[in-house]
Amino acid sequence: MLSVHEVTTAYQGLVAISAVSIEVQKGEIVCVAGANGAGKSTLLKSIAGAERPRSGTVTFDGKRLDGMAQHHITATGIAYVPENRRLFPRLSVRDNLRLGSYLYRGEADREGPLDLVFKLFPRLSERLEQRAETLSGGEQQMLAIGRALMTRPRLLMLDEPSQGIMPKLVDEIFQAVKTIREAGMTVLIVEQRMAECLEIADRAYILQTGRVLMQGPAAEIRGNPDVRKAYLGL
Amino acid sequence: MTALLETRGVWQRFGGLVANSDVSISVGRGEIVGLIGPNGAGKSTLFNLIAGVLPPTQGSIWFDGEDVTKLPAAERCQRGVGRTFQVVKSFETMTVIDNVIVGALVRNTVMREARRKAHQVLEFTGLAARADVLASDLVPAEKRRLEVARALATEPKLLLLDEVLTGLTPTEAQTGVALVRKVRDAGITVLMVEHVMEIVMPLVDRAIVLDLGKVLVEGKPADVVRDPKVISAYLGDRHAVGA
Amino acid sequence: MDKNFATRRRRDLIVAAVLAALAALAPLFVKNVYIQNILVLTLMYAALSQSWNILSGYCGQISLGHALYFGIGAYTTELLFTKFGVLPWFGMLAGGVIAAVIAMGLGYPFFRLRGHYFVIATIVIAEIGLLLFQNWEWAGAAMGITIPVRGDSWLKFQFMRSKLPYFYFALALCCVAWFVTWWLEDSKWGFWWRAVKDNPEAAESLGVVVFNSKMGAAAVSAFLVAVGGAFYAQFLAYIDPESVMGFQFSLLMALPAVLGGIGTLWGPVLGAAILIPMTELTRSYIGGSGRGVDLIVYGALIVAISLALPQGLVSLFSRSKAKGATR
Amino acid sequence: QTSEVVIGATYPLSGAGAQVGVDAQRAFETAIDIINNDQDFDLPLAKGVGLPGLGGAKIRMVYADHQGDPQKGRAEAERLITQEKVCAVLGSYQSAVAVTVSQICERYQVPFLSADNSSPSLHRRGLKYYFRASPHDEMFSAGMFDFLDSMKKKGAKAETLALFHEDTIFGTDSANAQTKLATERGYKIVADIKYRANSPSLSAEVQQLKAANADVLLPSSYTTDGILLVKTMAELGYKPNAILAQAAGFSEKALYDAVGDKLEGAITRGSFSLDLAAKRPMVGKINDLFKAKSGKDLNDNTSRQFMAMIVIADAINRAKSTDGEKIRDAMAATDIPGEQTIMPWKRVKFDDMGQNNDADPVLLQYIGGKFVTIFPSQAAVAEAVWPMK
Amino acid sequence: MTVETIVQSLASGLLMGLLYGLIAVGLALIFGLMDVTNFAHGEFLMIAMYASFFLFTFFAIDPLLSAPLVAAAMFVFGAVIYLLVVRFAMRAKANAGMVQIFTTFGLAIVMRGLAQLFFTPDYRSIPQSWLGGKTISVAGIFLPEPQLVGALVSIAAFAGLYFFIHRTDFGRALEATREDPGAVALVGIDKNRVFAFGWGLGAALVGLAGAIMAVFFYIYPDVGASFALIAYVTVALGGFGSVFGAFAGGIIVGLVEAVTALMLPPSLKSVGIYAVYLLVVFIRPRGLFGSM
Ligand SMILES: Nc1ncnc2c1ncn2[C@@H]1O[C@H](COP(=O)(O)OP(=O)(O)OP(=O)(O)O)[C@@H](O)[C@H]1O
Ligand SMILES: Nc1ncnc2c1ncn2[C@@H]1O[C@H](COP(=O)(O)OP(=O)(O)OP(=O)(O)O)[C@@H](O)[C@H]1O
Ligand SMILES: [Mg+2]
Ligand SMILES: [Mg+2]
Repeated sequence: MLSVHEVTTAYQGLVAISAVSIEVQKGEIVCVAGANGAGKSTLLKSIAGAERPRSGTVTFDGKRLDGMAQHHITATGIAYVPENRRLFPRLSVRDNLRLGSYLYRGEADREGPLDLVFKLFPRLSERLEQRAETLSGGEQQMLAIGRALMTRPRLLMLDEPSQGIMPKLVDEIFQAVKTIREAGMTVLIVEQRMAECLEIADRAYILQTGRVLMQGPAAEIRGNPDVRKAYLGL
Repeated sequence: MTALLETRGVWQRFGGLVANSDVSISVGRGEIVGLIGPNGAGKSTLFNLIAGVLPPTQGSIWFDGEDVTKLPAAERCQRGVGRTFQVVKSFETMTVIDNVIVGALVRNTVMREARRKAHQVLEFTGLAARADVLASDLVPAEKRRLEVARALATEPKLLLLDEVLTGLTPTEAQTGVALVRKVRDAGITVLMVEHVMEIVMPLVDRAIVLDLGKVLVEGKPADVVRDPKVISAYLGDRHAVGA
Repeated sequence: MDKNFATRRRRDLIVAAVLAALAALAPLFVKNVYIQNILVLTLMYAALSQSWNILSGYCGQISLGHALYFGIGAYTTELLFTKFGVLPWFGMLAGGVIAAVIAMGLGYPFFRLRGHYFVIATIVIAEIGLLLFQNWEWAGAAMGITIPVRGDSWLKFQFMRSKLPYFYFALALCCVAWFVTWWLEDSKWGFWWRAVKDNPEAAESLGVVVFNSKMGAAAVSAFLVAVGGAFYAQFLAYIDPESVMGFQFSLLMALPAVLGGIGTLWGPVLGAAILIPMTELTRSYIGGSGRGVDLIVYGALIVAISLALPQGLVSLFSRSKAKGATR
Repeated sequence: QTSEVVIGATYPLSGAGAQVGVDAQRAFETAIDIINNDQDFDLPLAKGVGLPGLGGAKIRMVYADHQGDPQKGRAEAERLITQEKVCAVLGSYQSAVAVTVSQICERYQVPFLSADNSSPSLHRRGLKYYFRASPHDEMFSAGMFDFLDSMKKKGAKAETLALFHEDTIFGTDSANAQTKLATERGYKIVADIKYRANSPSLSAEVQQLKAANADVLLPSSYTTDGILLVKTMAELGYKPNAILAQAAGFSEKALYDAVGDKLEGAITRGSFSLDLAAKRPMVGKINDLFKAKSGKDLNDNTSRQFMAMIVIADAINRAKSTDGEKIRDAMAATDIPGEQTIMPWKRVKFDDMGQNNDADPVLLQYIGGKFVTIFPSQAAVAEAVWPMK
Repeated sequence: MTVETIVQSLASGLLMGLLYGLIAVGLALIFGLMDVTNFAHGEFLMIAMYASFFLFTFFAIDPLLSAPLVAAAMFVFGAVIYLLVVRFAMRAKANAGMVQIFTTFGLAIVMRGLAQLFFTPDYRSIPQSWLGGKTISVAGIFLPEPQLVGALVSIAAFAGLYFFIHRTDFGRALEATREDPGAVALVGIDKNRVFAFGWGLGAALVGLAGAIMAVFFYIYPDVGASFALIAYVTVALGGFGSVFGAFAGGIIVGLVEAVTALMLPPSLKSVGIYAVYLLVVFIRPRGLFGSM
């Protein structure tokens, strides 16, 4: 479904990822892990069009994405939840969610996915009128994922969704990811909490200093002694 | 000797929402105390009250034996309250070292000394290599470390850490944990908010759990994680098994 | 430790000294009074903009009302001189002090305001000042004040024909404003200002008293601008409200810093060096047609520089230097 | 011998006053055409080519834009003198700018001929190189009050006055002169309204005028405010008994194009009257020349600018030199009889302050879409209609 | 001072206030809601007035009729200005505010220069139009028709803008783009399209104001300067982010001006407006109804 081929992206001359290739099949949950600054976020940005790759190709359902404007990429069915969430701070929770369905504003029932969002994060339904900027850290993360779901993506990309989330909810979020997959979406997820993430993921990639260090089925990666030592803290 | 920090019956309301209700906690000198609790429990709000960003709707805050409820944030910093922000607030157009110098100036009015202090802190926090980079060019984890460095440069007696160890791989987190210990060994009291139990629990001397703005439980970490109220409100079942 | 930093500071100082020395020699080569006039104006606007930059560039409180302080400097000096015979040198200091006091007095209410609310408040207060002077009979109202020129005198700081004394004063003022900025940049105040500009809440948490920082910046900035105003009044030997307190001065103080690089040490000087000659030359050499072509050229250049170099002309220099440069 | 004489003129050529500056350029060009070419007018230098005193040298103008700013005016005057080597400077419309421009001319000993500034303070500063051929506001105001006196004598209602003036040098000077004369001659000022130039609205001001309901309204306003004043008066149902304007906007075509229908019978002072063409045909012809360039009739400003050029050229011709001091001396010796001007003046002759006291103002009344001279009697072609319709 | 004078003053002030509102409504969108500083607002008005003037002189279309045409033309003009110039001013990372101020300031100068070049600095006005010079008098109180129509258009324009911002998705997209132009792409919004439309709409509203103004005001290249500052104060007084605030701001400005002129010399009447602005923001730092 998504194929990233030899993508290199740089910030003002500084190469952040070089010749990274990954594949995501329809209906999969794929996890990308790696140390700080390994280039995980950069990889997601390059797919989502937030950064322009210097070279390489990104294909989604046979369509070339690299070079496409970011909002067009969103329209092709890729939702991206960035690390810093990027909510609309002074707009209400309701408006943030509504804007998620902006692409479907012509439709009579444009807010179909809202049920799913409220099912996943009931807290949001209690806070509809609150400004996004006054939500607690965890609530903001819920809203960011919720807003992304409102765009009715076929591929959902999450950058460290568990960051700042309480333990109970971390589990819920990973459960939510499973639910989301069951609802027919594909998920590409960047996580530091590899242990939890690998439990739900089908496959995983490990990045190190801008390159793919390792890849394979989740179970296999989890069993790898190097990984256990370096990334799972075991 | 009295506790370093005490909150006495502190309330904070935002319109109809009660973010802190009747919170009375105390932090002793040289402790590392963990402040945990569900998202939206009011932890960051309590930090804001202690640091003086907001005046509490009701109640008083005592620091180092004095009532500081009415003092503005800058004054509290001068008295020894250092804090980080959960949503990082770096000085984006300044370099890393300059960010830290701002903090160092509280106790070092001579520039040369402030600069030396800032460099020390950067060494201490492992940011020395990034000293001349603009804060805006740091990755999020580094920005959080910068928050810590800046606060440390003010030579606080009490350091409030709001989720500074998130987004780290377990290995990296261990470095962070060591850093916090080092801070405490330097004689600084630490009150920290953190959601990753694997990190907090071994680190803290004591844990306070907030829920719905109230203190739910308080005690040794090992006891707290076993508390059924904490498990149901915060940890979830998995941790109940693990603990 | 920190060699780079110390080297850079020293380098700035040496460059400034060399430039100032070269400038001081300029009159040996530039005999043409028209060009001399442009040089005086360039130096004056460089000084004004450097001063404006302290409050608006470093401390981030964008003021588009600095014409108020300029006018206060001019009026204080000339009212004291024409009404009480006080020498302009004292008037200049008095004007500076009064402006600084007013700036701090206004600071109490103003510094609570943020963003556009603050900018508009500064515009509006300068406009009120203008209207009051326009209607203040004792201060000459619309008729202004004509400064009696009675021959060359350093005491009275007035010179019939030669521009050189004005030139050297403007140069000195420019050097002072630059040096004050240079000095404050690496001081507690300089750091506080930049911190306040970037994030007041964080600054407060680090012991910075945001309000006092702003007050300090406002006082220094207003004082220097008022001295500039006093200079301008002596230079022109005639003042009226519009020609020393008009909105265009507020813009002309901000513009060099913005085009040169706001909140930087060299921005205002660089900006003034390009902008003021450009303003004067376009008007002089294409303004005579009466077709507005000079406006089109002038405006288009401002648009072009703003868009091409949003960080100001200084970014041309810092970019060529090692990347990851400090500022 | 020089084949070319360069004269400088500094005017607002961009910004709010640009219209006057641009019209001034056309007026100067008209005069230069007449001087440089052989034309059959009874004006100094019209016949023959160029300036005979300088071997037929021709005049070339250099214009400088001062944008209404005294500092820029000064810089431009200095540039004209030192760079362009002009031997005389003309200007400058705004009186504030004339202050600094004339100072510079004094320093460089180059004559400044003030074509159209009317502030009385200008010639009283002891400047040797300052000249003004046309009347200043006190003379104009005196003319206006002479007229009022004569109307009163005829039994017309003209007891109470309302002053309406902008908050600039021009407006203030004019109002001061009028206030002084009114007190001296026993008129009662029932409203003295100072307003901010180029205000977006004048309704509050007009209401006060309306409430005062004076016998005569004396506005001192430029075109923009003049248009707005008249429109607002109509909107608020205020029809003054009589309007007696201190020229400025009230002698501009643009104002009458906009609100002429509401100004039937309005009176303005002026230095110029097209009626003179009946007596002095060349006035009509020169007006045609000017109209061909600008599309407008000569008015109060452009006629004075035209004359300034003739006067300065005449002095240079007599000085037989482009030396500033010699031209100054020639200027001081100027004596052009009224018939050799296009103005209703007695003659052009400067007193020791450089002011021409023989420039009599006229009063014009706007009747049937054009101006007719109604005062003083020797120039008048019609009786004043009073009150205005 | 008679009762009649006071009533007339207040009536005139109210009408003038609605007119100030009309002039400010476009700015309320661009500056107030989109948070882009537009120092060329007065020049937009000037262009619109000229458009109205030339449509009248060459095609004898009454300003009232040509208002929609002018608005449409101004829409295109505003969008083009955004796409060609302002868009790039918004890319600045630091000091975006200053870059916007001076880019639009430069633009204002260019527009004045072009107006002088093409239209000459002559003062123009439309002498005869349907409304020009007409006035209604009720019990001795005069209400000029152009201003009355201006007031109605003003109310309609504000109501329209209010509806647009609060009831349409586009309005919400506009606010979101202001909040974080880099983030709207996450929900599939093209920020340039939204902002170009916003600028177009803002300019179209100025177009309406220009058409009404042309009926009774003079026109020349610098005419915008008379209104620019009042328009900024109106928007700020009402509060950034609030359409209703700008509307209320306009009315307050008009009334305050009228009342000040009753009490102080008229040359100081703007001092009243400025003082009220300062007073309001000292008490409420976000203006009367502002949310930002
Ligand atoms: N905006 C930027 N400007 C300059 N360099 C950047 C920028 N963003 C990232 N980098 C650099 O690119 C590299 C990769 O960063 P990236 O954010 O992709 O890492 P990451 O794996 O997501 O790390 P983290 O776990 O901290 O989120 C880092 O070395 C970082 O310094
Ligand atoms: N300024 C405000 N206005 C209104 N509500 C607020 C404001 N600040 C915080 N809140 C609300 O108060 C509650 C407590 O917020 P707080 O940020 O203290 O939570 P927290 O415990 O730090 O949560 P997290 O772990 O997610 O960061 C939240 O429900 C939040 O939405
Ligand atoms: Mg990342
Ligand atoms: Mg928090």
